[in-house]
Amino acid sequence: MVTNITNLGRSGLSDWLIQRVSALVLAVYALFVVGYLLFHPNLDYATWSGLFAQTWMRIFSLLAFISMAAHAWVGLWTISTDYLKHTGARFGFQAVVILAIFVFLVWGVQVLWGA
Amino acid sequence: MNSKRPVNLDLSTIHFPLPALTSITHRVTGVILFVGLIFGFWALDASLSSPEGFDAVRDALAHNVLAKLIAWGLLSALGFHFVAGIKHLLMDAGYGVDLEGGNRKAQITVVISAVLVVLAGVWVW
Amino acid sequence: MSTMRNLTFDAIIIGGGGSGLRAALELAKSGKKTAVLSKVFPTRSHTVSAQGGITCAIASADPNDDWRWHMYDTVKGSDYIGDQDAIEYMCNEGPKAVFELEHMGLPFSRFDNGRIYQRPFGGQSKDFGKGGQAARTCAAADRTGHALLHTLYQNNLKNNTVFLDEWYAVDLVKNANGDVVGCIALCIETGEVVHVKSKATVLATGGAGRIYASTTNALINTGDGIGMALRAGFPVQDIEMWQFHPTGIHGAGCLVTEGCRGEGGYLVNKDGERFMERYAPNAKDLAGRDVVARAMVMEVLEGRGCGENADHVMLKLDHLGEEVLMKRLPGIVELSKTFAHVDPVKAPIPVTPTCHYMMGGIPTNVHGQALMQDGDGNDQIINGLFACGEAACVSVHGANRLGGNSLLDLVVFGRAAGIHIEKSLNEGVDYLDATQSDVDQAMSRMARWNESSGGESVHDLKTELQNIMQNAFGVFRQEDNMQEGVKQLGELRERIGQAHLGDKSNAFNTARVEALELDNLLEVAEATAIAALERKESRGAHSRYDYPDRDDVNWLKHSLFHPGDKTVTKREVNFTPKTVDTFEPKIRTY
Amino acid sequence: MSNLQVSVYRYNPETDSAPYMQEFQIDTQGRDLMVLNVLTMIKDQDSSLAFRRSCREGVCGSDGMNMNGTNGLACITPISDVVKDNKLVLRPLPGLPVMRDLVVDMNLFYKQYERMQPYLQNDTAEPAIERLQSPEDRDKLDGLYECILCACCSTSCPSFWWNPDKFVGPAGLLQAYRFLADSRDTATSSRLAELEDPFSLFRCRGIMNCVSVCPKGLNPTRAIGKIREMLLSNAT
Repeated sequence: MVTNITNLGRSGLSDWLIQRVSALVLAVYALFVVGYLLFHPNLDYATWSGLFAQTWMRIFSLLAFISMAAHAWVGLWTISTDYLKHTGARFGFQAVVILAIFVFLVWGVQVLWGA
Repeated sequence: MNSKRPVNLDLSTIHFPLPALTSITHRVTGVILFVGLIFGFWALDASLSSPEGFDAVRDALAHNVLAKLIAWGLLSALGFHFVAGIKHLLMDAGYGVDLEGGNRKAQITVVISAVLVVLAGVWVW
Repeated sequence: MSTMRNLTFDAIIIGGGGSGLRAALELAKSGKKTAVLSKVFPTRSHTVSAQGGITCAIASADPNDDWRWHMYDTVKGSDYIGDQDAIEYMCNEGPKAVFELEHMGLPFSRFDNGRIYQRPFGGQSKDFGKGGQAARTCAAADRTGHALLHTLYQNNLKNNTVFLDEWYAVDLVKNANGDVVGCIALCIETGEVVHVKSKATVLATGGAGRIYASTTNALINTGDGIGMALRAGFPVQDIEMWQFHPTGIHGAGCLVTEGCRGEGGYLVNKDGERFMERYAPNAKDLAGRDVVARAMVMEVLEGRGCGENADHVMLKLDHLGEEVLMKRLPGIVELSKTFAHVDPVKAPIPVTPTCHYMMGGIPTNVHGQALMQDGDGNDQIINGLFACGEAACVSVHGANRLGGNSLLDLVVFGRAAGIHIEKSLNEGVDYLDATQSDVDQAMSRMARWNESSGGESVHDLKTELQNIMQNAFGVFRQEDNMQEGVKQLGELRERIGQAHLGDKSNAFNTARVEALELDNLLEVAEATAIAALERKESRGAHSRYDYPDRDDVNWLKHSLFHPGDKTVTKREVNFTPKTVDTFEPKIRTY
Repeated sequence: MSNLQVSVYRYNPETDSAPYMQEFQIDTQGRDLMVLNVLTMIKDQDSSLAFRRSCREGVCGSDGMNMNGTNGLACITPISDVVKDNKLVLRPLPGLPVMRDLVVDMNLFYKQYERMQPYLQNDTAEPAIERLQSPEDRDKLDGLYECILCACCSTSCPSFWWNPDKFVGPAGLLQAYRFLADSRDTATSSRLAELEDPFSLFRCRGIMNCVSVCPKGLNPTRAIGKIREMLLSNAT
């Protein structure tokens, strides 16, 4: 057993599962958004903001943002432990990633419920 | 005696089969998408903030070459990451986990994502 | 070399193959300070190449099977110079040793009832030869040696055996009383030479098939233990007895298991005739290996060989069907495709008798204690020295080994040596320390190579040696050829004594190891040659045109080659098993 | 022309500060030799070349090396399989420290193997004869027990390159599954517990380099998937 304290789920198995579940959410969300844009070639502001005014879309989006956060963290954490052998560099990289994810999340919530 | 032993790990001398190349590309596109989130959130934020913001995003995507390139790049990365991700899920489910299946899945991944990259380009332009 | 480091163990086992690992396992379990010293990582030892199986009366294929029937076959197979007390011990203890291996995890193939799969092998019978062909060889597909060696290594890991991997034993160290008290060893990785001190030194160094140009043996099979023993002045027994396996892949020499014929394959000549029916009407292709090998050579000599040069025969397997081949002989299919460019599912494999196994070796008793003869011809135990496996001559194989008996030999006598060493260590055995001059003596050979400044290359001399052996000491032998061979080997000894080691670096210097191996090849080759010349009869694997018959009056004996004066004496064969009646010599037919 | 251009990775720790490539010309006389034969011919020219070899028939796993970019066993790789433009490039197995020339230090590789407790564990009393096992249960070990520890797979695996101390690697994991799959082994839960962390098993990214180089045609990726299934069904 290799111990590690910086991974998300505290076990490889839960990280693995989180990565898969979040991937599915992101896949569905991406398909939906891309599909929506394709089917509305002449999209205007009212339709677009109307979509995001609906509660289900907000919840769906939030779910996608949270999935993004988890998915990105597991992925980038793995990358950091693969390539960054210097402890300080790895820790720094991980800190930047966490900060970025935090910013994205707050930003996302603000976009959805702000204004 | 030289105590620091060398390691043979000059990647340019090592042959990587197609599945290995799709795997590293999956990783690279993941990083690109993460960085690209800045643009994604910016576009979403701006487009929902006001009709003017919406138009600004729309105009940028319609006329600004840089914005078009970024959009195309991100859509391409998304396309590849999506297809390769499905390949991963199929392998997790035990489909095609042998030499032949692995190669075929990698080939299919490359072909489908190439098509998606072209389609994304058509869409953006 | 005054600053030479000492390593001290209760027991040092030289060789990490089947017998060495089995002995080590016994000692590791006992908590004695023991180490396995091996010139290759243990799972690279030649045991890994054993294919067909381990012969043992575990009564799986036939619930009425009896170890005494196995004993009868083995005595007959040995052409009656196998020691009957040792054969009795092996066949009787065998089932215990095989079940132990299964309990350790060896992945044997299985019958439908869940018991270990057994296949027919050459020379096997029921009811003392009267009940027809037996199926007594326990198998893990055709990778039994691999499965066995890995299982033993794994269980040594489990029991925390100390391993000196990629260390090379150079020579034995004897004290003033002539007891063996350790060895000189070279760490291949660093080039460091150390004096390994131990109360028991076990030679489990395997065979020396590389004295021949064409052999099924691994490149590492250079008879290092035999060489060390001979240089230390100890005798070797029945060293003229070399088994030629009937089915080596023509050209490449890779082994094709007897299990192929056990599963129903057979040999054909250029006319497609199943010629073994003429030579061994009852057992046919499953006669003793010496019998089959000779028959093959006869076919070729009489012009019925296959191929452009009419120099080999064919092993037909295609009639067995793809399913059986892939299930029972998957490794053979692989090897044949790689080395013969033949898919045995579709076409027969070109095969030729190929040097395979050294029946002779360091004479030991059933406890693995090495023996020599005193002036009156009585056995004398060499204190501190043990041997097991192919390096030893217990002797259970006599003049011809039966297929599947080598793996049994390894585990039974590796285990026996371990048990005996543990017992004698418990009794507080201790020998006089070696002096500096004793150590220097053991270092002299290595020093000679290190100081060499010119001379012939190791590679050329080795090739020459192998060709001499191949030409003069093959399946058939005769006086004048052998005399010439002995003479050439004598000259070769002079030249090897002057040969040159070009690379004198320390780190992983394989050239130095190959040079040291060449000395051992020479020792084994010369002992073989002189003993073969001396044995004026045909028995088992030793087949002479000039003495075509077995001579029980003069040669129902072991030969003993003494390195000091290069003479051969005789040693009595044991005919007194403890629990069964003696098997009297009979005419040997299959 | 049957002159083969061979380029060999050379490094002697006593004399070289860094590795370099040395060129040799080998007359193959038009034969499709095995790479090991070529190496032996080079050693006849230059006895200082170091490489491991033993069985010369693909069962002992000594001579794993990188040939024109791909790992394999020199003794069962015909030059026709790897040579491109009449050139053969021989390098040591990637990712492990080089002792000398083509010889790598395999200790990390063996350590990961040992960590998998590669021996049968059974806490029930041993019967007087063998433990019974149905042919169907025995069949589950096919494709697992044949591993020869040549390290071709693990040293072709990027995940092992980056974390050889933490990621068990394909060879070790194949062995882990060999015992998990054995109906006679009773240590399933402790074996699985050893593998649950984010590195030991889960660092496998399904790249399948291991499968593409295994000289015995084994499939560590599939074994890893099976272990993951066992972990998953154990934990959910």
